Amino acid sequence: MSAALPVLTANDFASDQDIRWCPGCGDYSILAQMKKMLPSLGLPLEQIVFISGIGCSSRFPYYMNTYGMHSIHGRAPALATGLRVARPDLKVFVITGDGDSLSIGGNHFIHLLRRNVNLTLVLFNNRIYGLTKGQYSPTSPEGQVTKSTPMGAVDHPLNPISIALGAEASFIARSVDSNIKHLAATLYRAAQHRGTSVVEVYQNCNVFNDGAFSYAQDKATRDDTTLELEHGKPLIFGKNRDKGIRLNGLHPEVVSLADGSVSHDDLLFHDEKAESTLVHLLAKMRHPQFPEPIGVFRDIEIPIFEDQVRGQLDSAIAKRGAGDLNKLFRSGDTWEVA
Amino acid sequence: MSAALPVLTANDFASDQDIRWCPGCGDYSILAQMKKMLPSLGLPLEQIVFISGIGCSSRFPYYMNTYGMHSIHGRAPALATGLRVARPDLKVFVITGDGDSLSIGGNHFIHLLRRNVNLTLVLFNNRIYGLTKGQYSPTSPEGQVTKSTPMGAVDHPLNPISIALGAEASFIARSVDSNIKHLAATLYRAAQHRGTSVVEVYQNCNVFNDGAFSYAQDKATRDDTTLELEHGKPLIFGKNRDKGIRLNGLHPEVVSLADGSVSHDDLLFHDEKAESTLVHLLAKMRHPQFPEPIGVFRDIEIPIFEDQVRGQLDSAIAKRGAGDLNKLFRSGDTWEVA
Amino acid sequence: MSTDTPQAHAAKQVQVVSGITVRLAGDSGDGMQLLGTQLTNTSALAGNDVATFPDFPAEIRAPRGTRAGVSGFQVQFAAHEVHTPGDTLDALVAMNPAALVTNIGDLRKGGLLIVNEDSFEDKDLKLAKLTTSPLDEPWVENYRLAKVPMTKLTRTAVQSLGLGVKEADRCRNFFAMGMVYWLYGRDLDATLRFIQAKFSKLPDIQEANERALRAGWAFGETTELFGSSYQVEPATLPKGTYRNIMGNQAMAWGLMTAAHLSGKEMFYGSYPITPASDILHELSKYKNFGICTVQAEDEIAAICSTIGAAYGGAMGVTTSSGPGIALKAEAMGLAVMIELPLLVIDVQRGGPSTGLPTKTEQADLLQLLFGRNGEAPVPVLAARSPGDCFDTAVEAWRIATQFMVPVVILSDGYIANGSEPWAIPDVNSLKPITITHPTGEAGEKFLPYSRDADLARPWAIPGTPELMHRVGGLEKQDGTGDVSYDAANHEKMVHIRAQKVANVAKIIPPQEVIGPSEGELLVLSWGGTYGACRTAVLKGIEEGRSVAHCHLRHMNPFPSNLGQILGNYESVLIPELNLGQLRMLIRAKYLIDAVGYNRVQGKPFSVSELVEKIAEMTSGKQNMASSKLTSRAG
Amino acid sequence: MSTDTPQAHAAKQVQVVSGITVRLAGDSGDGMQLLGTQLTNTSALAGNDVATFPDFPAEIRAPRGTRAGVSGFQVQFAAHEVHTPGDTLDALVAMNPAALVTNIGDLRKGGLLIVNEDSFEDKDLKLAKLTTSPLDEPWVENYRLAKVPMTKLTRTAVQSLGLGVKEADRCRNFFAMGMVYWLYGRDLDATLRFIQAKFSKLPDIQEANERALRAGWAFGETTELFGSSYQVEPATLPKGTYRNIMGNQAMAWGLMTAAHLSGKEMFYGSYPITPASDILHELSKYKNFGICTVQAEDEIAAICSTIGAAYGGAMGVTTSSGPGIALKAEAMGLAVMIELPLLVIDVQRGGPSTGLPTKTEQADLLQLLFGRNGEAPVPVLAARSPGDCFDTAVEAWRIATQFMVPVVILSDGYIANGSEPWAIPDVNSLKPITITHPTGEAGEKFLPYSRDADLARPWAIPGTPELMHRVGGLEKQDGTGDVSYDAANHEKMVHIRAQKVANVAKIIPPQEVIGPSEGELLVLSWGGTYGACRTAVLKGIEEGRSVAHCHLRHMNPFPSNLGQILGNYESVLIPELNLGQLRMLIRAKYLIDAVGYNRVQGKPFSVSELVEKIAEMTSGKQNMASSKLTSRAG
Ligand SMILES: Cc1ncc(C[n+]2csc(CCOP(=O)(O)OP(=O)(O)O)c2C)c(N)n1
Ligand SMILES: Cc1ncc(C[n+]2csc(CCOP(=O)(O)OP(=O)(O)O)c2C)c(N)n1
Ligand code: SF4
Ligand code: SF4
Ligand SMILES: [Mg+2]
Ligand SMILES: [Mg+2]
Repeated sequence: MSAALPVLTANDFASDQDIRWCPGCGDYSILAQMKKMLPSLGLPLEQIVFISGIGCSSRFPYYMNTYGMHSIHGRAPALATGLRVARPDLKVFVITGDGDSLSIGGNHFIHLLRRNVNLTLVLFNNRIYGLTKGQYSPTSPEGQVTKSTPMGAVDHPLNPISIALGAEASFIARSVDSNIKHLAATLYRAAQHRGTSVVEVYQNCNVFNDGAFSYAQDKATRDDTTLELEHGKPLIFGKNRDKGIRLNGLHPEVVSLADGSVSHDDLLFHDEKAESTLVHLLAKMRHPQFPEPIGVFRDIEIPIFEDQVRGQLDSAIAKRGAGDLNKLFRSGDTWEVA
Repeated sequence: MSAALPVLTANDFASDQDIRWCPGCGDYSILAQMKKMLPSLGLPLEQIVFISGIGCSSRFPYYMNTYGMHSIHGRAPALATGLRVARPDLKVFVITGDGDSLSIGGNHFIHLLRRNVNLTLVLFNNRIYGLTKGQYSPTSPEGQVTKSTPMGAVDHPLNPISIALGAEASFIARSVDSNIKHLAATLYRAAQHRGTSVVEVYQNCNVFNDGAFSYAQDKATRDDTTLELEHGKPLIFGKNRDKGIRLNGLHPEVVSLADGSVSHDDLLFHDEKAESTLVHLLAKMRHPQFPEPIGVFRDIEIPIFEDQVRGQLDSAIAKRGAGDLNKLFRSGDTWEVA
Repeated sequence: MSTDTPQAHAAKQVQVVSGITVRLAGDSGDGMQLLGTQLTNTSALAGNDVATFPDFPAEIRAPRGTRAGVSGFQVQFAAHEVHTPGDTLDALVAMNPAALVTNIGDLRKGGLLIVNEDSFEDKDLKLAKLTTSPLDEPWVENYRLAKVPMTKLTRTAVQSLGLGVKEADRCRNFFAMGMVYWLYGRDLDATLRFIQAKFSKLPDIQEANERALRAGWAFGETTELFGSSYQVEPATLPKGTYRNIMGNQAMAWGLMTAAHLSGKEMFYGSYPITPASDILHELSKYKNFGICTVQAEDEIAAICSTIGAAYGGAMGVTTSSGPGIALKAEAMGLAVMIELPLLVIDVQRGGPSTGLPTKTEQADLLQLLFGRNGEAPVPVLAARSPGDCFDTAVEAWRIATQFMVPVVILSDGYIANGSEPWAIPDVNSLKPITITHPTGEAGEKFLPYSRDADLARPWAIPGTPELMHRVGGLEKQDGTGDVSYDAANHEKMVHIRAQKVANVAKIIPPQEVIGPSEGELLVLSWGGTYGACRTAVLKGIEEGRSVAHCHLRHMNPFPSNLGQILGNYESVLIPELNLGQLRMLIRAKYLIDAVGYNRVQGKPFSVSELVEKIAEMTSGKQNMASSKLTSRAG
Repeated sequence: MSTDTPQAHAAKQVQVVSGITVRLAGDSGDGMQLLGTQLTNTSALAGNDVATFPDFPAEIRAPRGTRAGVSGFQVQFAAHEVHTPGDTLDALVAMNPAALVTNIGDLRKGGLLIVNEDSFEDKDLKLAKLTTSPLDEPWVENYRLAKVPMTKLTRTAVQSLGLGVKEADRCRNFFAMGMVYWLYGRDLDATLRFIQAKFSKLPDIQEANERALRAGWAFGETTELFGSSYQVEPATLPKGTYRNIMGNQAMAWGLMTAAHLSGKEMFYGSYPITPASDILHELSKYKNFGICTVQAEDEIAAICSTIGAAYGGAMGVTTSSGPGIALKAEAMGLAVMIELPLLVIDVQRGGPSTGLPTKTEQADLLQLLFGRNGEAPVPVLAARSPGDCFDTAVEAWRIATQFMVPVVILSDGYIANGSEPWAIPDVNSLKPITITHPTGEAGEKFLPYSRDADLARPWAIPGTPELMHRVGGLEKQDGTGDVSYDAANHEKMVHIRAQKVANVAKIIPPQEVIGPSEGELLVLSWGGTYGACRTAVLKGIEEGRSVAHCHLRHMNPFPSNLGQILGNYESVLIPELNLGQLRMLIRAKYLIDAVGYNRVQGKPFSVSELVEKIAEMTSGKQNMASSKLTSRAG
């Protein structure tokens, strides 16, 4: 980061490539918000790398005037891990789809999180395989009729937040493609986090799964169907902010704030630093029984992988001195032939 | 299951193969308890299939006088899924290690659980790679010194129970190799479950990771370091059953029952059918801060994959009649050349 | 147009031609694939032989009007046998400027160029990255240009229905279709039936599309734009009931038939990937045929679940394309070791890596033969055309079960999405596939790795009393199947596995050759290049050249008479859509200096380039050639 | 014993012999590997040339005393150059009955057989599945049997230290060692130093082991059991400082040296697998050399993390064995497409599938060459001996960076675990590996797929201003690297990638041949069979046969003079531990009828079988042969 850095704009982040998503695809909005957010990080273009797998969403890096790699299906987290260990000076984003990250790439996703590599992973969840033209994905709801499930999907869908939490991710968030302010703010928060930040974005695939998230996208309904998490604040939602979430034992319940019988203090308060049980409970709040939380579920600071890997190098050098090959080769039993 | 089934004994389940684990390995005990438990299922030998991946633990099928497959590293859940869909009449066990199931096989593990295939998976957790002679595994604690981590492991370990819960497993349990009665009972409960039952077994690798679970294995300490879960009962532990777990908000805390100031009713009660938040909370109780729960964390009934897959075949036949290839080939536009 | 050319431009004149190649090109949203399929079916119903080549963009919906968004569908229909969709176009229908500029290169000089002139406005040109209209370019003179205001005419035709502009304009493609149908004397009935079925729930749209189709026909009849219409007589195909079939569909149906013939349930584990996914989609439809399809979490799980099912006694099938096949390598090795029957189908696409997902190629042959650790041979078959996928699937399963071995089928994107008329077999008359599972006797030791005459081991399935046994990836002791680290045993087992695969040659029908049984040149081909090679060789023979064609289905093992055949020609030419993979195998095995003709452009060979190559390698004097040969053999 | 044989059995007689082959065999708990390593080092320190072959059970700890639990370590040390650990044994030390019966087959008639007679009790026999003691069998007469009560003697030696029986008995192996040292006139010093270092924290154990070692030596000197002791003079090796080195260690050190020579940080992503894991273990030790090792979650993540690091500008290395390499196939294709330097190292083991994890084989060659979808060529190098792993690693990285291409190194279980004296290079005198990363100019369009004279593209790394670019697995447009579906471009890129790999031949040193430069027979070999082939050919030449040896390091591309060399011999014999993989490549490329000598037994060739084969294929009359050759060339 040079001191004399020119101030960048969203446009500076646009590459010269034609964008090849279907008209109306939610991916456009995520791209736009990313470009809008990036200048606020104050990083020059060359310090940023986007790594993706395969899928519609994974074409993202081509559209960014940064370094980037459109890798192979499901493996972006592994590629990014190697890059970050080799180059901890770079800002790395992983772009992935619900199939890319949770079907073929599920294992790398978990291991990325347990290592807590310092990067931001944006999971474009459209609950469908877009690029391969409409098969069900691990986030497709049971019963979903697709090309590969003409009588409906039978597997229980995976919840990306639950999986991330199962792997003890240090930063977990959710946003919605069309909720652009919220999205930009969430991406910004994620980019600020030290460690792996996972952002699930509800993304509309208007060709193969149109309206999968309409409840959370439509301006008319979204205030009642989503709940914006705010650190330290009680869980309140609704167009008139007249509903809240209260804890009953280990169970959340929706309560009305309209008649004043329940006060804010009775409600569950959000705490991004809380032990994971709160996050778990938030992850389990699903539409239509509950409003779905959006925003930052969790943001805790724990050691990052590449710091520790490289830290061991440093402490080895501190302890044993920088390695000397000639010395190493001649250590132990040697003999001379004259 | 024929009516005139001879009553089998543990010995009937032993194959003619020499057992090739290190003397003193915890695997022996798990094998013994499995053999002891199996007759109680009332199934003939030929109805049972053991499928494993690769690892010390994965040699298990060779020692069972049933059908079996020692497959490839990490893939046993996928093999077993295919087998169960093709042959729902068979009783299937998957035998796997911590590396096999959570490192290379992590993705299949999750997907097995979300599908809820009807089988029992026994995860031999020795927190090490045994067969390849002592590298760290995904369950090795941070800082563990192994052949591949001479300065200590740096990744945060995965908790098998948390991962299973993240994938919304319908049956989750834990036991300990040396706690043989508990182990046999837990395996029995798992085998009775309809759906995927996961049993994590703390297993001692006395060669490469001796004593990793000594706190839970030693008769002297185990009553204080483990807590036997009982459905519908309060969480009580300790040699004199004088300690309990109480809920404080969303947090468990250890309380003394010795002075009578806390009554059983104040304690957290175990409920195998509870919403997952309780399971989450139990999974997070780790030694030495907490006693580690053993027994059945969760046992809920949800549809199983192969029932649904095959159910679609049945309902397709019911709706459209059994398929007729000659008819199919002649449907749509055809023409005659005479 | 294969042999004849139009002679005069008198209106309403009908010219009889032996064949026509036409390409419909437009934006991917314009429904070109649908039109193409209709034209194909209608032509087939008219008794022509047909072959097709759909070519669509890699993107789901590339931006409208751009070059990247152009979707094309080519059909050749003829009064004689055709093996390819045709090299050069007799007619091109271009719905917009992007479609015109990206396709005009394939239109023959003097060919008919029909454009929707309403879509050549400035904004359309700009989307196609053009500054001036190509219709104003001098080179347009090379073609017979028909500028048709399709948009306007369609709007007029559907006006009274009160549709919105967008909906009205969507009917344009049927207007174009109507013109094409008039031009080639095609019957509207089948397409009208199709419209009725497809839009039965939207009566307005149905009516509009019907009107557009009829309006197109009427326009063709009325206008002076087209010199003449053309008539293509029915081809004389072998007797039977025919339908049009696509490659992936034929593969799926072949698999279903193999399952039926062997009395097996089919377990199909797959993971979507272009261009193989349609096999998954097709099979998923037929649950009432007892087909279990599982979309696995990845390709590794797909093949592993299939192996699990095979262990249980099911017919296990997995499909993918190159990158996914690479992921299956380790599990294929397991299947080789545990000797279970299984089908692994690779619908090849352009590589390496993600490559060109929607393009065709033949560059996975060596991967399938050798892409596993250790000596892990498997039989490999390659389908040659859409309909041939059916037969190949049945034969592959026959081999897999007789020899207890995983078998590979190679298809490719060209075959998979292409279509051709298919003589529908009577399933009841097909030879059954006989499979026996052993049963056990108490007290007798079961030997899971004992061998029959073919070296196959018994397929003992769980649930069978007394046959309990364990299989796995470690080396097996001969007979018992126990784990064995013994040196001599390992070598023996390696040889048994190799010999078992070699034994397949015993049941492979002798390799056939078309053309002279000895001579100057043998064209040796495999897979989807069949059509182009066959057509080119026939042309060569027609021209009096000493050339023959040998097309392989069996890539491993080779038919046992192949070496003998190769020895009968002075040169061997191996055209492949790769850098010479079969060529390497042939050279290594038979030590002949086979010549390669290799293109790696993501598209099939053109017949003409092969004709040229054949000309280059033959003297053109058949008699001299054969006398030369005699002296060489003497 | 290579050339001489013992002559008389007078006590304390010293016989001078040119070389000795001895194997130490016992239970895997008996520390045979440790003994073997000590004997090797001591012999090397004595100036002998040495080669070793450790052979241990697949199980971690197979049950004590069983045949499955036997662990062996073979050493050949000699006064001349040795290339193999020896075919037949001059002496066998067997610590128990299981070790005796599983190893006796390799002891030459008249060889020395030393057993611990205390471990031939009934329970020991039972564990070895024997009913009677082999020491009572008539065939024992074939050998010079020395029954030594090692357990008792060791207990006596350490008695005064008051150790428990178990601990005392653990010193047995050093007692045996002491005897062996006496027998071959080896110095105790190095081993005493080793014991001191190893047991410095357990003074009692240290003392006990020292005593046992000395007691063994004293026993040898005192007893009448051994006819004589033997003396092996120092070999005349090239001048320099030597150490003993194992293959996996040499590979690790070679990688570290390559990193150093190129001024690169090394990123090493791997997943444990036998027999490659020791490279991971070795590299993990050297964090103060700036080596980042990451044990990934699987082999796919291992190679992918490596590619990510390579994109970032690091030296990326990944290692595995056959099954794990299979899993890396798809990602290797990506590396081919994005053209980054990278090393993929396969330490081969017995296959297919899980196969024989602890045994050696050469059957992954074709997998590494062809096991990827599409045309995805990479350079492939093979190491020939433990020490050669060092040079191969350095050369491979040189190629990878000069040509911007992933490079494969083949090693095998035999090389990986074997050891030999290694002339330690002075790192400062090695040729640097020059790597440049481009820098950018504002306003200039950067072309990430532009080419230098070798066809390498620029290695532009993130963080460099103005060079922002995107890479990926889709086909790239020549120059710009943008995604391109263009037909001609695809073909061009396929050819560029192939030509780039072919260009490597330009910098490969000309292939060398040992023996006559033309003649009857050329033995063409690769990889770990080097030692056996070299020794056999030298023997053939000694016998006056017209035979030469050509050993390949470069499996792809071949050295450019290889074809010419092959043409200089009447026959070519290709010995391989597979079913003929190099043979196929040679036949295909050079159209010569190369003959294979193939064994797939999980173990290296013996020299004698190759000697025999060479004899079979040569006339034994060198002069006649070369005259024949002359006429043939004429
Ligand atoms: C190894 C491999 N398997 C399969 C594919 C085919 N494929 C490409 S993208 C994709 C899934 C895309 O779904 P998702 O990740 O949800 O991304 P989306 O297109 O919906 O954004 C698949 C199966 C591939 N390219 N590579
Ligand atoms: C594809 C592949 N990669 C790696 C290996 C080597 N390998 C065998 S077992 C194993 C790990 C064993 O650890 P775990 O699963 O914990 O089983 P344990 O031996 O501890 O019971 C590894 C890495 C292999 N056999 N196959
Ligand atoms: S298919 Fe769906 S996800 Fe893909 S670009 Fe089109 S709308 Fe977007
Ligand atoms: S290495 Fe460990 S896990 Fe493996 S058999 Fe030995 S003690 Fe058991
Ligand atoms: Mg998706
Ligand atoms: Mg383990």
